[in-house]
This record gives sequence, structure tokens and C-alpha cells, in this order.
Amino acid sequence: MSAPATRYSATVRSHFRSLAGAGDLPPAAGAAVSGEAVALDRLAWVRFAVRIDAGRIVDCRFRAFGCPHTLAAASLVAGRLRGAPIDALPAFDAGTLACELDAPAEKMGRLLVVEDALRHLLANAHRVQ
Amino acid sequence: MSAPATRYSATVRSHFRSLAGAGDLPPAAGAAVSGEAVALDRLAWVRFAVRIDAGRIVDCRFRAFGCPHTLAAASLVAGRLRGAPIDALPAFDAGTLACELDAPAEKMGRLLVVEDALRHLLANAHRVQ
Amino acid sequence: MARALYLDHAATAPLDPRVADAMAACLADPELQANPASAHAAGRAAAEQVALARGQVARLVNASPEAIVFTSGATESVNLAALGAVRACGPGRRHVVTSRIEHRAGLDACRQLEREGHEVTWLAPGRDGLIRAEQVAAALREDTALVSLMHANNEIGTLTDIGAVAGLCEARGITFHTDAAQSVGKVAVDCAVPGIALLSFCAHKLGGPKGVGALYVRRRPRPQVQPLQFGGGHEGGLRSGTLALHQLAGFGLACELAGAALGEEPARIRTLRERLWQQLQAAAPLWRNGAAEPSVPGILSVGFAGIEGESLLLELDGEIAASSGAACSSATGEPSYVLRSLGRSDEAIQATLRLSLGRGTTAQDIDRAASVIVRAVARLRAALPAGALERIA
Amino acid sequence: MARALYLDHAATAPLDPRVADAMAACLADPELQANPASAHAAGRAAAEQVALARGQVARLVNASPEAIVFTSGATESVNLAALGAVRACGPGRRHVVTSRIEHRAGLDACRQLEREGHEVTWLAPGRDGLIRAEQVAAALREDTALVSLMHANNEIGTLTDIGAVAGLCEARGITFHTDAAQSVGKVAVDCAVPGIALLSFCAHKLGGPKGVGALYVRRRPRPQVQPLQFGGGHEGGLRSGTLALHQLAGFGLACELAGAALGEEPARIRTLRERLWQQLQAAAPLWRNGAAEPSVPGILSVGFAGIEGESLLLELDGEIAASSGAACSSATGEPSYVLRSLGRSDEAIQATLRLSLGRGTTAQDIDRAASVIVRAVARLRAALPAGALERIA
Ligand SMILES: Cc1ncc(COP(=O)(O)O)c(C=O)c1O
Ligand SMILES: Cc1ncc(COP(=O)(O)O)c(C=O)c1O
Repeated sequence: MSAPATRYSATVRSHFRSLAGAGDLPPAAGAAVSGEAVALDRLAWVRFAVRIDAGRIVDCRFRAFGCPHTLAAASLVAGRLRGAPIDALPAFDAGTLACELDAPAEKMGRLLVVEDALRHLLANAHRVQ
Repeated sequence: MSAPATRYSATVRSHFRSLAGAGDLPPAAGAAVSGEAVALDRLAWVRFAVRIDAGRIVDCRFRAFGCPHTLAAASLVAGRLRGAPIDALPAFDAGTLACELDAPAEKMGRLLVVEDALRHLLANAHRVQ
Repeated sequence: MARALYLDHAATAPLDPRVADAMAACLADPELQANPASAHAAGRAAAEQVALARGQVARLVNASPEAIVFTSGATESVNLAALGAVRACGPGRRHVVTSRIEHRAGLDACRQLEREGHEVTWLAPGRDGLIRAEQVAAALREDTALVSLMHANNEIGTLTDIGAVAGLCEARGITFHTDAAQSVGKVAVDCAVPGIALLSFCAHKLGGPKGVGALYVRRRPRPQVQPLQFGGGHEGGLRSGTLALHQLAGFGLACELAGAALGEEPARIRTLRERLWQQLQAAAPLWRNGAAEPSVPGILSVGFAGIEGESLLLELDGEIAASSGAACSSATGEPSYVLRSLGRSDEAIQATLRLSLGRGTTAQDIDRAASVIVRAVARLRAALPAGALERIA
Repeated sequence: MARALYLDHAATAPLDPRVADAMAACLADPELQANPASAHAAGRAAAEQVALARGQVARLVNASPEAIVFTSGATESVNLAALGAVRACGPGRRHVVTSRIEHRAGLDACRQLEREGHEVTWLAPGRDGLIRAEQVAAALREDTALVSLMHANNEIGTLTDIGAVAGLCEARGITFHTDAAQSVGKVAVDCAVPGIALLSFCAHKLGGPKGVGALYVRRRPRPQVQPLQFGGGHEGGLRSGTLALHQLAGFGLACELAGAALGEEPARIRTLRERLWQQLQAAAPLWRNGAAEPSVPGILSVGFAGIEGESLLLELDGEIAASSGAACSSATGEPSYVLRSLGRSDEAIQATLRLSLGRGTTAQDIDRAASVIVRAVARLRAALPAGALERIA
């Protein structure tokens, strides 16, 4: 009568529990840039927003609709972006996210949405630069 | 894995337990007469033997192969014949036996064998008279 | 961690402790270990207990004990009824009427009948989840072999007017089967209603053990039914296999207890369900799947705008045990075809929670459940991108 | 009245008290009440216990857990195997090979296949009760879909050389099924023997609960099997229906215990059986049905000249619980077709007693049983008409 038991890694559980980085950017110095990707058929919708100041991402927030892996991936990415120099950003794609989150194969489609949102963010950020 | 539970009346159980009257006639005064009926397809084989003296059945014994109802019927008949005057014998047929023993309908075929053995006995007894 | 609040009684109800005790006693009794089919004293003792249980089960649905065929559960009962009744029909009757919202057992049995060359009319419910007798009347044909419609739906709790449907079938000499797994023991179910030929139910939805069920098979006229499994000829030849006395004893007692509770319990549960629905208004925008009435008392299917079902379940994990609309109806986890046939979008379906109440549910439980769910929904919504609340509904 | 000595283990074995305890604990545990198919924590806890039981069951027959499909008993397993494998075959393969001495489940399933238009070759045993691999070889055809032969016969205990038969089937790509309900847990049974595609067994013959069994379904190559009952898609789609954890837990533990006893127990039981046979010589003239070996250890089928079976059972009632040759093989009570196909007369068949030993049987029990039987036979024979001893044999 229910979904197959999906197991969640400690990383997923901890990000999901805190949803650290969820919300909007507080007002501050620097340029605000965002990137978003939606795929409702995959039940994923992710939006990143960063504030850039002096060549560095000084803040990063996300908003997301999605499964625990999607939310955890967005939260994880937001945390890693925060403080990173814009020309030496940590590299993320769906594969590395799946690996870090110990996500099952059927979650790849959703993690690709996170990857897409990030890609759009970076493209916008480089345009701002 | 087994036969349907056939229930046995107290009369059947008591005759079956004692098998009173089973065996051969002991030597004594008077004429020995017997009657027998066999129906192996019905798993019944009954033989009565009586000793007749002075117009009276002074002893009666039976031998039988058969189910508890068959054995009980033979034993019951033997007991009733013992001591009966030859011209006023108790009347028995399969129906009265079934009734006295509270036997289920499927046992009628076997009780008919008891009736037959008794009939042969009586025919022989009248011939001896 | 405290035990999660169990609101998944429609998936399975916890075993009634009195039933557990009776079963344990039966399992431990050296006098009750024989095969009820054996002729010796031990077998007869077991057979007597079987007869007792059969009487208890029969009584709950107002049937004679001889009309009860014991099975391994409602899945088997439903298959025996649907496959069995249709396969037993001559080639002249090749048509079956059922609905799109049957339990997977009924659905998949009828799909199998299609593969075997039968023609199936799949009735669609209204947006309220109800299948109406007029739809059945319109679907009946000269060559209709079987009408099979569930009594209470397991996902949304709505009730079909089986009396009306049975009457239609009775008038035309058509075999009518109803899957009453979700209604027996929850509301009054009466097999003597004219036209009910076959009725399926099981123990584990009403406080009894899993792995045992029953099919009511009307005595006069007796519908033709081809067995699913053949063998020693137990259960009037319809269902061979050694009877499991402890299972039947548990089923019997559970039926007796459920029957005794039918006076008060339905109203109590219905009140609790509506209290839950009221309290969940704090999580608006939300919607209810299926008509509030007619329904069995204990099932509430509710959808929350902007919510992803898996995340909601993880939010509730350890707090509330309930089923998700994303995967209510199968062991494999597909979106609910029941909600889909009510016209819901896939997004709305996956945002659905089926909360099902039972004998142990208290008002306190309901209040706690509502506050936990409202808090969980709020937390997830707080992270939504702008516009998502409107689009996922 | 003291309890009768139970010598009817082939009908059903008493539940092992350790299994009864484990099942009672499972029934009473509030943590284990959920549906194992549910995604919430309670459901996952139940699913973990199911996995544990599956492992225990698999280990006893040297199978991988994924190859075990849980059923409601051996009757269902045998039907699922025989009906399922043949129905799943294309129209090109319409031939089935089985024997006249299968359990009623196998026999009646194959009769059903005949009704469905399949052709069945019914192998007859020798007077020793054995079906030989050469007979199977001679019966195989181009269009043979299935060979289904039991491992141990339930009435006479003789064993078929299933390794040889499986090898023949393997070589020809034919699905081989064996009904091992009477051998699993009694002798070593190994599903990894090349050619075994399907193997049926159940819990209640080996100290587990009634109402649960298993079908081993080889993984590679996986035989095509059409389910008997359709639904949520449990058990790899082969057997839908809510899993009954307490039943599976009991089955699992019973398998583990039976496996642990396989070292010593078979020899002990076999020795007791032969001791019984020796002591029964005091009731000569008598005969033994089926070869003494190869056999499962616990079954002795013996006939007594001049004896009427029902009277013998009543003589023994309250003293010994055993099965009669008059009605070994059905719930309806017909003379044994197994003994008939060994060439026995109907008179000899009805004069037969099946005495089956089990874990609880002691040497003392055997001595008591023998003396009770010898006395009973003597008492009935004392009343026989002259000539009856010779004619009823
Ligand atoms: C309406 C309905 N029918 C059939 C079933 C199947 O019952 P069981 O689990 O006893 O096979 C269920 C429950 O799963 C149900 O809710
Ligand atoms: C050889 C054999 N096969 C099948 C069965 C049927 O088993 P169950 O009673 O579990 O359905 C039995 C026992 O009754 C048996 O001895």
C-alpha cells in the first residue's frame, strides 16, 4: 500500500532536517544573481540566489520543491557556494551530487534539475561579472 | 488427509468395546444352526450361529468382519436372539438396526448384510425345526 | 523516539491484543495441533474450532456458515470471485463490468480476464469518487457474466450503493461480486441483500491476522466458480489446502469483536475524521479526495498544495505512519490510478496523504496528528520557489 | 484420558513450541503490526523481518532469498507451479508429465490442465511405489511443457530420484517442478541441483504454522509462471497479497530449526520407524506399502490382513492418532489412489494404516504404539468369520 522504502543517507537527512540556506537573500552589499530550473514532471523545481561581492560569493540561498534528495542537494550546493571565489567555484554535477548524497539511481533525473539551476546561476553570474 | 469424522452412538461404542457374543458356540445340548452373509465390496461379512433347544434359542454367537456399526449390529442381534422362543423371535431389519444404533444413512448397505445373515439363519432354523 | 502515531489502518490494522492472545493460546495448545481434516480425535477437536470460527465470521456479514469459504486474504478472495466466476461461465457470457477504482486485486484480475479474451467495461467514477447504479445499468449486456464493484474504496473511503447494483444484477440473473475488504467490520454489511452472489473480505483490516480472508458464496442460487487452486477438495471444493486453525480462530474472534463494536464505533471514528479534516484547514490550500459521504468512517484522503509527497512522508517519518497518494495502491509504487480517475493531476496525486483511523485512534491522537502535519506542510512550503504553491495542486 | 500418541506427522506436524513462542511474540509486538509493503518506519521494520524469514527459508533448501515466493501452503505452491508454468507456455507446448501418485494438489491441478486442453502423461509407479527416471525419459516429447513429480510421497514415504529427472529436463530445456512438501526438513533438499526450476513446500509439515508455504522459482533461467492471483505485484509479481509476518517468521524459524536437526534427526527417526515395523510383525499377516528405501525417514504404511479400517481406527481412537488408507488423500474420504496404483486391492487399501513419526516421537512411543496396534488387530481378528483373514489382504 505504499512506496518502496527509500533509504536516506545521513547527509540527506541532516540537510533535509535543517534545510540550511533555504529562503531569500537578506539585503547586503554586492550584486544579487539567481538561477532556476523547473521540471514538474520530475517533481523538481530549484532556484539558487547568490550575492557577489569583490569576486566572491558572499551569500547563497535556495528555494526548492522536491523530494528529500532534491532539497538536500540544493542545500548542500548553497552551503558550498557560500564564500567561494567566483573564478574557482566548486564543480558540481548530478553525478557528484548523487555520490555525495548516496542517492539511488532513480534520483538522477531530479539531481539534474539541481545541476541545471546551478548552471543557469553560474551563467548569469558570469554575465554580471 | 483422513476420513470424515464419523460419530458413533453410545450403543455402537458399547457393543464395539465388548463385542459381546463374538466367537463360537460352546458345546451344549440342542441343535446348532448358522446363517452367513458376505459382501466384501461393502466391507461386511457376518455369520450368526445359534443353539436351539426345546423351541428356544438357548445361545447365539456371531463372527463378523466390518465397520463398527456392522460389528455392533451383529452383537446387538446376537444378544436379543439369546433366550428368544423360536416362534416369537424379535423382528430385525436394516432399518430397525440403523434406528437402534443411530447409524448414518451411508451405513445402510452394511446393515443389510447383517439383515441377510439373520434371514439365512432363520431360514435354516425353520428348516431344522 | 516515541512510536509513530499509526494512521494507516486501511493498509492494515494492528492486531487486536485479545485476538493476539487467542491466537497465541491456540498455537500453544497441544490439543489443537492436528489437521482439521483428520478423522482422529485430535483432528475432530481442530475441526470443531474451525466450525466455531466459521460461525463467527459468517455472523458478521449475516451469512450462513456454509456460505463462507476461507482463503488466504482478500486478494485471493477477489481473484477467486472474479477469475473463478467468469472462467466458470460458458463461452456465451464473455462480458464483465467493473470500475477503474477497484483495489489492484480486482483491477489486475479483470486485466487478466481481458488477456483471456473477455471484454471488460471499466466504469469511471465521478469527481466525487462514486460509481453509480445507473452507470452499471447502462453497461449491462446480454452476455454479461459478472459485475464486480468494491463496496468501500481503500484510498478515499467512498461507498458504492451495492444494494442498488445487486438489485440490478438480481433482476437480470447476473453474478454480482463486491470487494468489501474495507467495509466489513467498519459499517454493517449484509450478504442477504438480494443479488449479492459473492463478497470478499479479510481479517487484517478489522483487527485480525494477516494472511486469512473469506469469500462469501451464496448458497441459493449458487454461482458457478472455478477454483484458483485444486487439491483435496476442502471448502466445498472451492479452495483446497490445509486449514490454519490459529488464523481462522483469530479471524473469527476479530469478527466477533468488530461486530460488537459496530454500534458505537463508526460514529466515533467518523467524528474523529471530521475533526481531523477541520484541524487540517490550518494547512490550506488543501483539498479532500472523494465525497465526504457516503463513506466508511475511517478514511481521509487529503492533498496539500505545493507539497512533494516523498518529502512530506520523510517529514512525518517517526511521527505519523500514513500512506502516500504517490504509492497507495501497489507494492511497486506508481501514482494512484484511483486519484487519477477522479481527475486529479499527477502533481496533486503525489501531494496526497491517506490518513486512516482505527479502533485505537483517540481524539488526542487526532489533535497531535493535525498539528504535526500542519507544521510539516508549513516548513516545506517555507522553502518553495515563488509560484510553486499555485502550480502544484 | 491421556492424550493419544500422535503418529500423523505427515498430515501435519505439531507446531514446534519455540516457533509458537516466536509467533506469539510477533503477534504481540506493537512494532511489528504494519504492512510490510508500507514505506513508513513501521512498515520497514516489518519488511526487515520478512527479509530475515525469507533468508531462513531459502537456506534450508540452498536457494537464494530472491528465489523464494511465499504462498499460503504447499497446495497453492504446487498449483502455482503446475498451472502457472503450463498456462504461461505458448500453444506449442501442450504436454505435461506427472504421476498417478502425486498429492491431490498436483493430481487435481494436472486434471485441470487436461480440462484446459493440455495432454497429460500419467506415469504409474512400480509395485514398490517408485517412479523411475527412465519412465520420465520415455515420456518426454518435443512439446513437453512441464514435468511435475513429487519428491517424497505423502502416503508411503518413497523418494523419487529428482536429481536424475531434473538432469533429463535440464538437457531438454523442459521446466521441472517437484512437490517437496514431505521431504524438505526431513532429508537434505538442494534447489541448486541442475534442472530444478520449481520446488514446492510448506511450513506445517516441518514444525511451522499451517497456512504458509513457499515456491522456489529458479532465477536463471527463470521459468515463465502465470500467477494464480493478481494484485499489488508482491513477491516479484508472482503472488500478490499482503504478507503475514507472523506466519513467515514462524516458517523461517521452523526452517532454521529443521535445518539444524538434519544432522542427527533423520537417522533417529528412520531407526524408530524400522523398530516399529519389526514390532508390528507380531500382528502378522501384514504387509508394507512401498519400498522401505529410498524413503523419507518418518513414514510407514502398513496393511493388516483381515482388518476393516474404520474399526481399526475406532480401536485406536484416543490411543493413537494416525491416518487410514481408506481416506489418506482427500478431505472427502475415498480409498487411496496411491495404494491402488501400487496394485493393492480395495480390501487391502482399507486395511492400511499410515503411521508417521516426527521430532517428538520417542522409542517409548514406538513401543507403546506397536503394542496398542498389535492388541487392537488381535481383538478384531478374534471376531472374524473363518476364511476372512485370507480373503482380506
Ligand atoms: C479494497 C481491498 N481489496 C483487497 C485488498 C487485499 O487484501 P489482502 O491484503 O488481504 O490480500 C485490500 C487491502 O490490501 C483492499 O483494501
Ligand atoms: C506431498 C504434499 N503436497 C502438498 C501438500 C499440501 O500442503 P498444504 O496443506 O500446505 O496445502 C501436502 C500435505 O497436505 C503434501 O503431503
